[in-house]
Amino acid sequence: MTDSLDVAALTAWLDRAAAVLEREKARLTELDAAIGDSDHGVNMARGFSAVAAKLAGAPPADPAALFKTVGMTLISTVGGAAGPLYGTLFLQAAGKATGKPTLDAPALAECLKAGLAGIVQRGKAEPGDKTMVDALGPAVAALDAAAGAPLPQALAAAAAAAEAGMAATIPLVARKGRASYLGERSAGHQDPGATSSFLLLKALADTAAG
Amino acid sequence: MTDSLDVAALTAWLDRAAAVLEREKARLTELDAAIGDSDHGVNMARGFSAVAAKLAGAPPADPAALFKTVGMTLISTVGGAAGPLYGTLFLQAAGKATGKPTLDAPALAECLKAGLAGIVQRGKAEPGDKTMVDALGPAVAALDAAAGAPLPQALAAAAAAAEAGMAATIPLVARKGRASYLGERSAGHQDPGATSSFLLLKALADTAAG
Amino acid sequence: MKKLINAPEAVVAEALAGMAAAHPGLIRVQTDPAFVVRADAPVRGKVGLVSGGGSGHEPMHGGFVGRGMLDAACPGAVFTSPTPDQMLAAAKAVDGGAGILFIVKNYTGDVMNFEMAAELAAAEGLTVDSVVIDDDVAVKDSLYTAGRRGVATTVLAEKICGGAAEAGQPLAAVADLCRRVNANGRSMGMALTACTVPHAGKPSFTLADDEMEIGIGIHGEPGRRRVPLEPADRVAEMLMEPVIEDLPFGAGDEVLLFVNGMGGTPLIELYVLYRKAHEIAERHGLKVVRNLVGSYITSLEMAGASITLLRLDADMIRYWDAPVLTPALRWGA
Amino acid sequence: MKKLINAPEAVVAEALAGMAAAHPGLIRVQTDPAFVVRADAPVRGKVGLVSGGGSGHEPMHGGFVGRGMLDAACPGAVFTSPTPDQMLAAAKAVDGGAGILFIVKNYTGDVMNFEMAAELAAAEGLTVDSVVIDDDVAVKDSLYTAGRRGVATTVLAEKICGGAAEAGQPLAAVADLCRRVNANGRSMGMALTACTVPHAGKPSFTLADDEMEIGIGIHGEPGRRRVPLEPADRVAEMLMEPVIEDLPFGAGDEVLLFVNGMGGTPLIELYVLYRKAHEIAERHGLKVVRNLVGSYITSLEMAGASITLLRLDADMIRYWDAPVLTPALRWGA
Ligand SMILES: Nc1ncnc2c1ncn2[C@@H]1O[C@H](COP(=O)(O)OP(=O)(O)O)[C@@H](O)[C@H]1O
Ligand SMILES: Nc1ncnc2c1ncn2[C@@H]1O[C@H](COP(=O)(O)OP(=O)(O)O)[C@@H](O)[C@H]1O
Ligand SMILES: [Mg+2]
Ligand SMILES: [Mg+2]
Ligand SMILES: [Mg+2]
Ligand SMILES: [Mg+2]
Repeated sequence: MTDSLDVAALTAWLDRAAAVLEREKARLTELDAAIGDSDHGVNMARGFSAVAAKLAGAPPADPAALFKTVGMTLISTVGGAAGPLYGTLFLQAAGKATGKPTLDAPALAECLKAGLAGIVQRGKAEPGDKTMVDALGPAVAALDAAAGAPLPQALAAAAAAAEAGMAATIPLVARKGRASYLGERSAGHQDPGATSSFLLLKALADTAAG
Repeated sequence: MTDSLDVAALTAWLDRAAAVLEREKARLTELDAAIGDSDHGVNMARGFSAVAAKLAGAPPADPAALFKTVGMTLISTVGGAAGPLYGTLFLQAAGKATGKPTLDAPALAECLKAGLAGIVQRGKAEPGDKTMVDALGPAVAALDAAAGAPLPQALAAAAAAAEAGMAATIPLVARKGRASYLGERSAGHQDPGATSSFLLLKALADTAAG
Repeated sequence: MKKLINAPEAVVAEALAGMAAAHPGLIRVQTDPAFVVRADAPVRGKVGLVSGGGSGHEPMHGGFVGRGMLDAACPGAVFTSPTPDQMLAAAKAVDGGAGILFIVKNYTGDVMNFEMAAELAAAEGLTVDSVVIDDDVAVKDSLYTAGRRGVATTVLAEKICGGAAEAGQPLAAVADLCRRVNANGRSMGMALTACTVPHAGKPSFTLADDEMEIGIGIHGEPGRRRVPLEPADRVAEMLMEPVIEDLPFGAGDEVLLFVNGMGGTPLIELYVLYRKAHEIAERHGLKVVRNLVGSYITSLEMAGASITLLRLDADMIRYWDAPVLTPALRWGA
Repeated sequence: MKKLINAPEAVVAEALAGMAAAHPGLIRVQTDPAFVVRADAPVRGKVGLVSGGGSGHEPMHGGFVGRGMLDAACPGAVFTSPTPDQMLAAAKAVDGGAGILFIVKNYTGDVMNFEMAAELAAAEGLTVDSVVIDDDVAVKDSLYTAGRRGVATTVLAEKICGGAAEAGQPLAAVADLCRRVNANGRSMGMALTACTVPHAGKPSFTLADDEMEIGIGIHGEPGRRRVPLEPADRVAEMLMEPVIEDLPFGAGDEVLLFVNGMGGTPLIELYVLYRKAHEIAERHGLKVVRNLVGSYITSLEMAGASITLLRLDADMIRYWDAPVLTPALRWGA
């Protein structure tokens, strides 16, 4: 149990995320089949396995370099909506991580907040549009609120908020992304991107929990 | 019960045949689906309904004219293998009927024999090749043998022989027509053309029986 | 049965009407008897090329009518040979005084109907020659059977002979070229699914999810054998092997490689198949100097493909490359 | 899942390899990052046309690369937008000094990836303009949503803008023409069956034997509503009505009517549909002066069709008619 994450810990997070997304590939794809185009699981698994390989091949010097590598790798391997959005999240996070050898809860909160802002700027989604923003927004708020608590606890709170946000997408009618084409028929289904956002935050919390 | 068939009786036969083929369309098509291309029922029904319409529209003067009309109509409306073959049967029959106002059993036997010869010349099928020849051949032989008997009895014998010949096609391996492409896999199925030949002869026998 | 049609009995006529509406500059569609004829027929002094067969193989043959290919095509009912009166009417409509060539796929029905048409045409004073295409190696050839089926080499024969006829070649030369194409073309097909003849209303056969049918023809008929589903590369081997083993291919030969879709197979799969087929051809020392990838001779909505190899000579290459302007094949014009 | 493929993860690369093997004279296929580029790129002084999108829509876009149409196409994974590095590399490869036009179908992923690529390209000193195609009337347009999808009008835009670029039109004019095509093109699609994304392994949705889906896009997504199966003529009405009702068609307009197959629908059905669509267009006083019938923008092996109407102006007609030499569209060359 640590109070801040260094490059090794962040790498462990992303390795874990890659494993989780590989395991959850079929479920994410099924969620995307219902209201999208059946590729979210495959896209995310492909992107994060590329991230894990990239980090293993050339370990970055600090969190900022790591986030930049992650962002660039996601952008060039995921494609679809998720690629630029998650890529932007990590690139924006890299900006906030610059100069920091490790990231504590407030620093991670700042990174995540900047990442979310980047996603919103790119994708123009508002809360309640049934997107990953509905998982990430509550997670950022929770992490902010818990930034004074020990890191594992703060990240657990963020993951729990993401999970609640993810579940809350079920009744929503989508207004952004592919699901919006379905109009009212999109209600009753959980958003795949909100789900992958939760999985990423859960992997982060689990990593911090050791 | 008559001893010979005039134009009216022959027209009644073909009307009956059209009705029978319409009724048996699906079954003939199913037989053809198994070892051919699923069109024999439709082709025969289309052709004989055209024949019935043609005969109704312009009643022929004598059996030869009737057979010629039937043959020409079948050739131009049936298509596939059955069109030229049945068409040839009736055209050849027309030749033998020339000058005869009515056809008794020996005359019908001669017509049918000539028709069969025409089919064999066109299609080059031998007995046992799993074609209509396997129903028509025995029918011709039976009619020949029974030509001394009263007409209904002679035609019933021909129909019975056709039925037996039709059933006997089941175990055969096809050597002519589409079914031959299946090789050994054609065995175990009744030939659709032999079946339609039986139906035509049965309709003839039923017509003569009154 | 799920099809974009109105009624089984109307499909062929309505599709022809659609073709007529879509391609008024290239073709005309005649009814009673039905045939598709190039808009400028008859072309004086040119051999008239006539083909035809059952419908359900679109774009073949109607889609190949036009400058540089067929002069006329006779459509039958679905999977049913057209009738002699259609062929006779088509022959008369395209007779430019240099004779008529019937290109006939080897099926009992097609052969007999075209034979009758040729007899009728001869009786009316037309000069007609016929070439029967029988390129399907899935069917064992024999004197005692109906022989090999005519399948995808037909498309190549129609294009190549169309080029020759357009170039003013006489009937004997066009017919000879057609026989050469047939003698040098070999095909083999397979299906992932059966198709449904509209009138029949249900599939001609059924395949389990893990099965495929090898050696199918183009009439929804079952093939030579049913085998477990295999990856595309293995399918390419299963189709190429019997084609190459059969006469007359040899190392160093220049060939046209034709990967054809059966109607329900998307282009992405045909290119996956083409990749391996091309590799196999080269492995055998064949030089793939021309190719065709697409759904040109189909079996309604059947999912599946066929592979054709045609050994080329200089004439075939010249007339393959010649301009063609039809609804389905078009280049150089 | 029955497909002629080897493995879900290999489909796109193998299909591209097949295309490269089949069309060496027309295109080259680059890998890492992947894009299809015309064989003679870059063409000096010509606007470079780049498009791209998820795979599974073949022949779009790779099949439209070549003289008179696209300079390059970037293929993503199946139904997944390609990535900015592909687009940037493609833009550089086709930069002839006259600027680059990105033709982008309106999907969140495509738009964002092309946006990023445009930013990267601008940073490297390239002149890039982008046009987003959003012609699908099945989706209600709104400021608050992702907006209409880009579907079959894309094919027409690529052909017409390709003609204009080939004719030496400057970037501003080609981009303006592209926006005009988009503003005047409207589409609507339907499905008889769903398709199966290779990785997913099962159909995206299921339809009963007596159901069809109206208002589908091209990504195997469910449509706006599920309705009982109807005859083709009624389907034509259901697709044409919303297209014609939407701006900007009016009696007397000259239009291009495009009946497109979704990948698993055979040509005979497309012509049955075309027949009625043409009739409906004429009933509304539209003059169908150009048309296209075939499977050009597909959704894997989905059975179904879309109908597109494009109101034409003189430029559009000129550049539609201009020669094109690509794997999938070819005329006049
Ligand atoms: N405009 C947007 N803003 C934020 N997130 C979005 C937006 N559009 C889509 N998403 C997210 O992306 C997810 C879909 O990702 P993915 O399936 O990989 O891409 P695509 O929709 O291009 O196939 C959605 O579930 C949603 O959470
Ligand atoms: N060469 C032949 N000689 C005699 N009968 C034949 C021959 N070829 C086929 N047939 C008959 O034709 C029948 C098939 O007719 P049909 O289905 O209408 O034509 P097609 O085979 O062209 O689809 C077969 O069942 C068989 O009885
Ligand atoms: Mg998706
Ligand atoms: Mg049949
Ligand atoms: Mg038939
Ligand atoms: Mg996608």
